[in-house]
Amino acid sequence: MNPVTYPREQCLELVWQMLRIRRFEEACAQLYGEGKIRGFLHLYIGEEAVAVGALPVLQPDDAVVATYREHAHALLRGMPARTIMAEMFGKSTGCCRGRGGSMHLFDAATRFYGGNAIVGGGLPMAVGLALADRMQGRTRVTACFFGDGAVAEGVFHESMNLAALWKLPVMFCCENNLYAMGTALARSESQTDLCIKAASYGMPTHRADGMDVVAVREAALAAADEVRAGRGPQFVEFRTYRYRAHSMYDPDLYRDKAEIEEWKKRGPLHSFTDQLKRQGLFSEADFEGLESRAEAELKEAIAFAEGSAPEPVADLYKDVRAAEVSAS
Amino acid sequence: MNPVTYPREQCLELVWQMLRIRRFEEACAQLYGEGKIRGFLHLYIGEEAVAVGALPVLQPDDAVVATYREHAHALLRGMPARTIMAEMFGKSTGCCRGRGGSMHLFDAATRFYGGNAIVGGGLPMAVGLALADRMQGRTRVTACFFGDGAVAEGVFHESMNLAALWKLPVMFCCENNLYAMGTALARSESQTDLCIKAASYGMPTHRADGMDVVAVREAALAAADEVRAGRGPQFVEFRTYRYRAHSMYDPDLYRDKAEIEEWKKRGPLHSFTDQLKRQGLFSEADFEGLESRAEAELKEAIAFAEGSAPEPVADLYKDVRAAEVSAS
Amino acid sequence: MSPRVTYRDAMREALREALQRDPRVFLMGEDVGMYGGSYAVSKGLLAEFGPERIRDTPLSELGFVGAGIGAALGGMRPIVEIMTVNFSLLALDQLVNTAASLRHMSGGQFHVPLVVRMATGAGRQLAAQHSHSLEGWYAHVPGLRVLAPATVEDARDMLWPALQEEDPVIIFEHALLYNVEGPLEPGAGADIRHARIRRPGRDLTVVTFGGMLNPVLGATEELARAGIEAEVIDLRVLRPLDDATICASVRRTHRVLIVDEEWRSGSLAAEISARIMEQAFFELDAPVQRLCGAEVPVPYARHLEEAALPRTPAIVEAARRLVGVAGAAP
Amino acid sequence: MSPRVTYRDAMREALREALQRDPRVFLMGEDVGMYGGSYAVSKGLLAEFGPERIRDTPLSELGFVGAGIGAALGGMRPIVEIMTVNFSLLALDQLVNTAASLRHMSGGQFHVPLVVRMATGAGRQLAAQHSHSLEGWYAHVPGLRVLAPATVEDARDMLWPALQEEDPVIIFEHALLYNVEGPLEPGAGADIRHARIRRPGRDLTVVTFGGMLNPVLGATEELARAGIEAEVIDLRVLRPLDDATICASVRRTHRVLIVDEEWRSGSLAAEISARIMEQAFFELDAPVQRLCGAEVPVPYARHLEEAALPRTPAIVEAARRLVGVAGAAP
Ligand SMILES: Cc1ncc(C[n+]2csc(CCOP(=O)(O)OP(=O)(O)O)c2C)c(N)n1
Ligand SMILES: Cc1ncc(C[n+]2csc(CCOP(=O)(O)OP(=O)(O)O)c2C)c(N)n1
Ligand SMILES: [Mg+2]
Ligand SMILES: [Mg+2]
Repeated sequence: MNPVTYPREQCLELVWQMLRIRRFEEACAQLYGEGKIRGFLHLYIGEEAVAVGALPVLQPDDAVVATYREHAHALLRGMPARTIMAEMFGKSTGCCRGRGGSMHLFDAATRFYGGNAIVGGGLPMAVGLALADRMQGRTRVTACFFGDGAVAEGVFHESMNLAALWKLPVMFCCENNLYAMGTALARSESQTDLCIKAASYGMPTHRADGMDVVAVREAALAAADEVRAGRGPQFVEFRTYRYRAHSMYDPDLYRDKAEIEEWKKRGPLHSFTDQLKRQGLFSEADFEGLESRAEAELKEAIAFAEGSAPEPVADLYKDVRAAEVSAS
Repeated sequence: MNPVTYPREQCLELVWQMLRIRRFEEACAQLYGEGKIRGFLHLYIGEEAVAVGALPVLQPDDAVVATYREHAHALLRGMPARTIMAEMFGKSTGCCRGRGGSMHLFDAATRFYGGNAIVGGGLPMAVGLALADRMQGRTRVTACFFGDGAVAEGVFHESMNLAALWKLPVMFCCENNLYAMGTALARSESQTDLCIKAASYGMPTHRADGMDVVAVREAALAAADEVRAGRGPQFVEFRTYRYRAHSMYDPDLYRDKAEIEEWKKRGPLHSFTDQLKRQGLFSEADFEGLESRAEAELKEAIAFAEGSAPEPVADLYKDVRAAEVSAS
Repeated sequence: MSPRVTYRDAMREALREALQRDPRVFLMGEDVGMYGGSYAVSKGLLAEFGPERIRDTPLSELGFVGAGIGAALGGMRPIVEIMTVNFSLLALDQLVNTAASLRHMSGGQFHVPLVVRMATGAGRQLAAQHSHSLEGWYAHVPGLRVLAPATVEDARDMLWPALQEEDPVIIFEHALLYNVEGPLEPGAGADIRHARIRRPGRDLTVVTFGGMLNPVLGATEELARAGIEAEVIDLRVLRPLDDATICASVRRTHRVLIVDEEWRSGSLAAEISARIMEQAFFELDAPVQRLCGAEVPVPYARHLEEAALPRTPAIVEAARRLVGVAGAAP
Repeated sequence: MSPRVTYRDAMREALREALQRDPRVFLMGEDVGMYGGSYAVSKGLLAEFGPERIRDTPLSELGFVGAGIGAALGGMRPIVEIMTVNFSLLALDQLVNTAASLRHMSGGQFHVPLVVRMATGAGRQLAAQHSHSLEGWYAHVPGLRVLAPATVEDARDMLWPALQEEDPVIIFEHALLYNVEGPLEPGAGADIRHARIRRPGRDLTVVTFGGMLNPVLGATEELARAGIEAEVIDLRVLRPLDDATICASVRRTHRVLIVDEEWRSGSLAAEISARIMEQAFFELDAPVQRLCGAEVPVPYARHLEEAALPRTPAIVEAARRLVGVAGAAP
């Protein structure tokens, strides 16, 4: 890793976010084992640098569209851990009042548009959000996160073309963790260089080592600046890796243990803190401080979720459509 | 146009095919006016060199997948004009016994798989036909024709990737006539060089002037040879132009008359015959001979269609599925 | 006397008015601009409102429907045109998995005020890939409101209230209606909640919608000449169904024929029959009958296509048979 | 005694047997190979049959379903797996506009012997984008045959006859069934034409299919203890429906409850009710009732999801109410 030139405060913040996400995800795994969280659960462990580097370059009124592997994005967008945890516990205090679960986190306050469990499903939504901004004369960015697997979907193609054709303010963030469930990129794409694919729409591309939080942040900043400057959509590829199985159902038989170990050596959290330590910007004490902060946050979130009431069954039919108003 | 080096016989055949298609299409327009042909009717006038150059490079056991603008392809594949005409008259002697009409010509005998009125709908079918050939150890080519408009569809992206990923024997033939209905290519694609798009799948590309029947033929030959040699799918772009409106419903308000006239100057039929005449390979008498041959073919086809019986209404439910067999 | 205009012109008027009244409204779809709309509905609007608001799209049904969803989330009121219901299959994922689900899935935080218009139905010899009627599929999906304007007035008047909805609305325009002329009161206004009785009658109820309304009304004239007075219900709103209007009519006539161009099995007609079963069984003097499209991919040849569709003679015949059925023991 | 195996294992056995018996058969879909199938149905088959015949695809539902159609036309007998019915919406265009239409549209020249398998249904807290039941939509489409194996035997035995069809067959596997164990006679063989009476009874008929069969059977035990003998019909084949078996039962019991996990409006249950109306109205002592899924996008939280689905207590309650209804005047 290259020497870090950020001020210490900022470095600490980056470590903090990566650490809290890591701990959050570990807790989710545990709670899943205990049957508190159910359904499909996709963890972000190993990929933290991507969201932590990319999300904070956005402004509060920018929009974010993500996937079913989106706890980190929700946290970074500013959603409280407790409402996310409560959501996964299926409680009325969850961000979606228990209707969404892990794959469908949403938050209107921070313009966090989910939480989409259809691979590629968020891409055209991002295009439309950006179109609305353009038509209403607002300079906002819509950041759209998706995996390498989504690139094979037709809707990727259609969305990239629409965004590029109409020069819309979208930042397409591809979290390339090299696998879509059990399918390695090379078994899914004839062209594995995803920037080449994006460039075929005439879209500017950026690439960053997704295990290096600083590199991610710089690439995201550059891309977001371009978008904000009105230079149309940008594509950013982050090469990363998930340490855990695809979901809690996945026996993970398709990857070499050696490959996983190799990537773990490049872990985003320790490689960054190691570098900071070498530069004298970070100490064990700092780490311990952040650990207890993460623990406190989690404890509070879990207690909140545990203690919350379930949504009344009587409200099952609520929010299918708007409550009927008088006559139109 | 460059000097033609083909033997006279072959040149005459190319003229003949272009002429008979032109006359066939003109007759269709007329019969549509008379109410004999109905529904949607898409003419190939102006684009004849593409099909005439490309189709004959195929072998009898190769497969062809086309679009709703496919009369020429059907004729070149060897389907008799009479069964096509009868189909458009909605008669029982039509190739599909009147069920398909102009947009849905099919012929099992010549492996002509239609005739698809969903833009892009034929592409994955071509991929599957090629897959079947590969799995059964056959060296056959599947030629898939589609327009520039189809390139925007997600299914184009998915099909190109599948074919390239699995190295399947497909020849993708893009008939780029610069418009999809009223939408010019530049208003539909952020990248208007379609070969660049195809290349982004790692697929070899070829390009030919679609108004020059010899150039088309040479490009198609090269591409088909590559496919047959097992070097995977190939993409061929033919730049061409339709002289008529998109369909008989289209008022054609979106194109400059001057643009149409400009392209007409490069008309595939007369530019080829002019060149042949300059080389002394073709005479007015030749032309007249072909004209009367075309007229005779058409006359016979129309008479056949007129004289044929309609499909009995009692057979409406036939061929929804195979007739029920005993027990399985 | 009110002026007569075509359904196409009425729909165009509705679009124009919506574009004028609300700057958030825009129209997006394949060839809605330069071409003027594949059924010429939006002809002239590009010149009037410009390419931002009359937005031609590439051939990317899934993409631009999804973009419509996003634009709705972003504060616009998009009207997305899909050329034909057959092509809407390419966009169903976005419509069902996102547009219809988002409000519930997000616990009420997000909603999608999107209007999708599409042509539907057969009768123009366009064959199997351009002639389906899948209204019933859309009417199956919670989160959607589904409209089927069958008259010139409804073509003009249903769009604006649809745009006032906070959630997605699907509007089906039967392709055979575009050229139909009818009277048009200025600014009549329409509700998008209720079915309407288009003709009162005492002997049987005929429930129908969209492209079948006119053949049904044609049949009732013939029936009237034979002394059979049919009450005709035009559903107008296919989801949610207006059970009250249907059942009130059943209580008057005790016999029901449903005419629906869709394939019979799993048609909207089935749902209506099932509801009458549940809500008015003891009012029935005879089993509810359905007259639907033949269960075949719609064929091209005119005589085959006509044979596949419910047409006036078949409607008359079905109504006569229904009225001829002996009532249940009193 | 016959060995007990899971539905998942039975389905895998069926796949293995088909792959062994017919070299034209291959399995294609997302993660069917290296991963072993998202529901582990095809686990181990890659090692046995190799990557050509156990073919992992990119995430391209429309593309690989279309490729399946092409491969079927090219002489293969593809089995295409779509992970979940929700994702099948992405492929509907190819299934409806091509696979189901091609034979008719081509005047009988081409046909598509394609088998598509997909998981369906709720009950695993997978929320709105992974829990739909759209069997009724597929059952609406002429040209398709639609199967819903609900037992371990049917899981094993319906695939082979499906592969013998000359035209497309859709197989729905309810996600809750994969872990269910049941007895399995070796090579019993199954027809894919008829519904089956899973339990005889005289007091009412319960018509159901797929994932609802077990809750229904559970309910009948409880009902039996209360002296109510329900006859249970497992449809098995959702298109074409086996009207004869249903109506014969109606003639015995005169009361019908249909249990269907789908959203109620426009469900397959509606079609069955409508058919009974048409074919056995005068046999009915009470209106046919439907018990269906709540018309909401399926929510995540367990208690909400359970409340949205027809479960044994509700089935018992509906059956009791139905039997309590006074008969029509004799
Ligand atoms: C349209 C669709 N197809 C298939 C799936 C099942 N599925 C869920 S996640 C996933 C893998 C996606 O991989 P990728 O896009 O690389 O994201 P990652 O999980 O690696 O973050 C698949 C196939 C789905 N949810 N949606
Ligand atoms: C999926 C789909 N969307 C839209 C249409 C309507 N449509 C028919 S032809 C056409 C234009 C296609 O253009 P192109 O692919 O360039 O072929 P061309 O007509 O120019 O030969 C359109 C939009 C359709 N048939 N199918
Ligand atoms: Mg991935
Ligand atoms: Mg074109």
